[in-house]
Amino acid sequence: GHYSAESFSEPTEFEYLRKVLFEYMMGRETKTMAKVITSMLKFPPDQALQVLEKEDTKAIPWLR
Amino acid sequence: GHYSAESFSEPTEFEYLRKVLFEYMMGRETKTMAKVITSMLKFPPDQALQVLEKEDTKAIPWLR
Amino acid sequence: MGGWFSSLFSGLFGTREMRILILGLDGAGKTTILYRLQVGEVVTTIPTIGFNVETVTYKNLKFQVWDLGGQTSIRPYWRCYYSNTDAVIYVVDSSDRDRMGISKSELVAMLEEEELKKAILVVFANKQDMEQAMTPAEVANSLGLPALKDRKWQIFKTSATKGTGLDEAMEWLVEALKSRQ
Amino acid sequence: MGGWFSSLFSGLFGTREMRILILGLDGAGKTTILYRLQVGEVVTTIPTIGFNVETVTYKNLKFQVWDLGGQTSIRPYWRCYYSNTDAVIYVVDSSDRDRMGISKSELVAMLEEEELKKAILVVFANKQDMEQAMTPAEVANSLGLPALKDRKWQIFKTSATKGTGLDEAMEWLVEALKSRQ
Ligand SMILES: Nc1nc2c(ncn2[C@@H]2O[C@H](COP(=O)(O)OP(=O)(O)OP(=O)(O)O)[C@@H](O)[C@H]2O)c(=O)[nH]1
Ligand SMILES: Nc1nc2c(ncn2[C@@H]2O[C@H](COP(=O)(O)OP(=O)(O)OP(=O)(O)O)[C@@H](O)[C@H]2O)c(=O)[nH]1
Ligand SMILES: [Mg+2]
Ligand SMILES: [Mg+2]
Repeated sequence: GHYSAESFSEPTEFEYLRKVLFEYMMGRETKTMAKVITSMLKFPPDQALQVLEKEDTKAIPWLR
Repeated sequence: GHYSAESFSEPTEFEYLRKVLFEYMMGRETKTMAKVITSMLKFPPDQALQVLEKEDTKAIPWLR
Repeated sequence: MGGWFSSLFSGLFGTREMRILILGLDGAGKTTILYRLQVGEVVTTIPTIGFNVETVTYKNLKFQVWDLGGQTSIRPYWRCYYSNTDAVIYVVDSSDRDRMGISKSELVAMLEEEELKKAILVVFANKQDMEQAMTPAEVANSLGLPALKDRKWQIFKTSATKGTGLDEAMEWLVEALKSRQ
Repeated sequence: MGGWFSSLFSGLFGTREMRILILGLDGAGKTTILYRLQVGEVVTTIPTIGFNVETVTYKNLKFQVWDLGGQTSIRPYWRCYYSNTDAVIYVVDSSDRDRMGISKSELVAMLEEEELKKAILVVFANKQDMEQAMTPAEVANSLGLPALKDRKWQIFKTSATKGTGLDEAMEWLVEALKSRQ
């Protein structure tokens, strides 16, 4: 697989991820948070794209 | 801080988290995924509770 | 909700899909079983890091079947999936004598969870095609099944790759789920 | 959208909040500056692992100000926040001569990003109260500011703890943002 765990040997990154995830899950500035999450966790490009496109549809509630 | 990064020295957990996050972000069975995410990342209990309560309100769109 | 309103509700929206979890140690055969049940074929599997979830229709009943990865490091997260579960299919590699004790501990821990209190338990003593396989009775004893209290359970001998025993087990499960309602 | 429709839109919904990022190496004074701007006081800070975001009102303009943690391992994620940014406040610890080169590289990388092409840049040569502080001109040269092309920028000497220089800098920024529209 194309995972990479090295980054998370660093407590700072772990805490940062948690902070960003919390904001995402509480629905705050989710597009930005989604960018951070997908890059920190090294989502494969197609999955990152899917997630960000999903965010764009969320941003316009009347199109949901 | 009460972070714990040890768990992520394991590639399996890293990949698992990514999978679960992807499903969460795509809006699939988000309550269950939220439980996994908050436990993997060891959210403090109050934050985990906030996130899960938020999920409950999401589940009932007409109350949003 | 109960009575006429409940009937109306299920009449309008169809009966609720049953939620089934397939649990067991890594390599027990969970994913092989899921796709045997769903498409009737043996698929090539890789260790499940995450889960597979599929809708399986059996005797006109619809099941949402979750197959969770069983590796040691991700087993602690099984519990996140327990809510609203109607039945657990617990899969054991009957030839893996060394890890029967670990399999038992995981099963015991699972059954202690409040959210699974009403869940039906079906144990698949899998890989019966292998020479060194323990018999279903031996597996049942190793897992401590006879001592279970307040639990509807049954064990079946299966071979997911040969496709034997699965029908019998599912038939029992369907009846158990129906009679429970 | 432009013309009458745009006016109608901003008339109905109020003017869009400006989005400002405060960036710079760890310990430069970003969080101290954010709260100086917002509440006019020096707050006790801890290293920011994540971000702080506050609404700051200045001269009737509303800003959404993001203060991002500057530690090495989380700096790569600054770029996730660039979209729709109107201005960047880049904070430098003027007494940290050793890391002026790193600060420059981060600045250069940031300014290369497409999403920040139209963003206004204000550099805060911070910690001017310290004896060994470099002058604003020295800081500007170390960061390579004079060589910048196609960028509206300015540098100010500040001391976030003493509260000096911030007003002047913000005033310039407000004017720059207004004249840009
Ligand atoms: N001989 C034999 N092999 C089986 C049987 N069932 C599954 N296997 C094989 O056992 C291996 C593991 O099967 P999986 O279905 O991937 O196991 P799993 O329980 O999903 O494992 P994890 O995803 O790691 O939790 C595969 O090579 C299967 O072909 C069986 O009944 N007999
Ligand atoms: N002497 C002096 N100290 C300052 C000044 N501005 C900030 N500090 C101090 O510098 C230290 C770091 O300030 P912060 O605002 O936390 O730095 P930061 O840029 O937010 O750092 P990170 O969050 O790690 O990116 C604190 O002890 C501040 O009090 C200043 O102008 N002069
Ligand atoms: Mg599997
Ligand atoms: Mg800070």
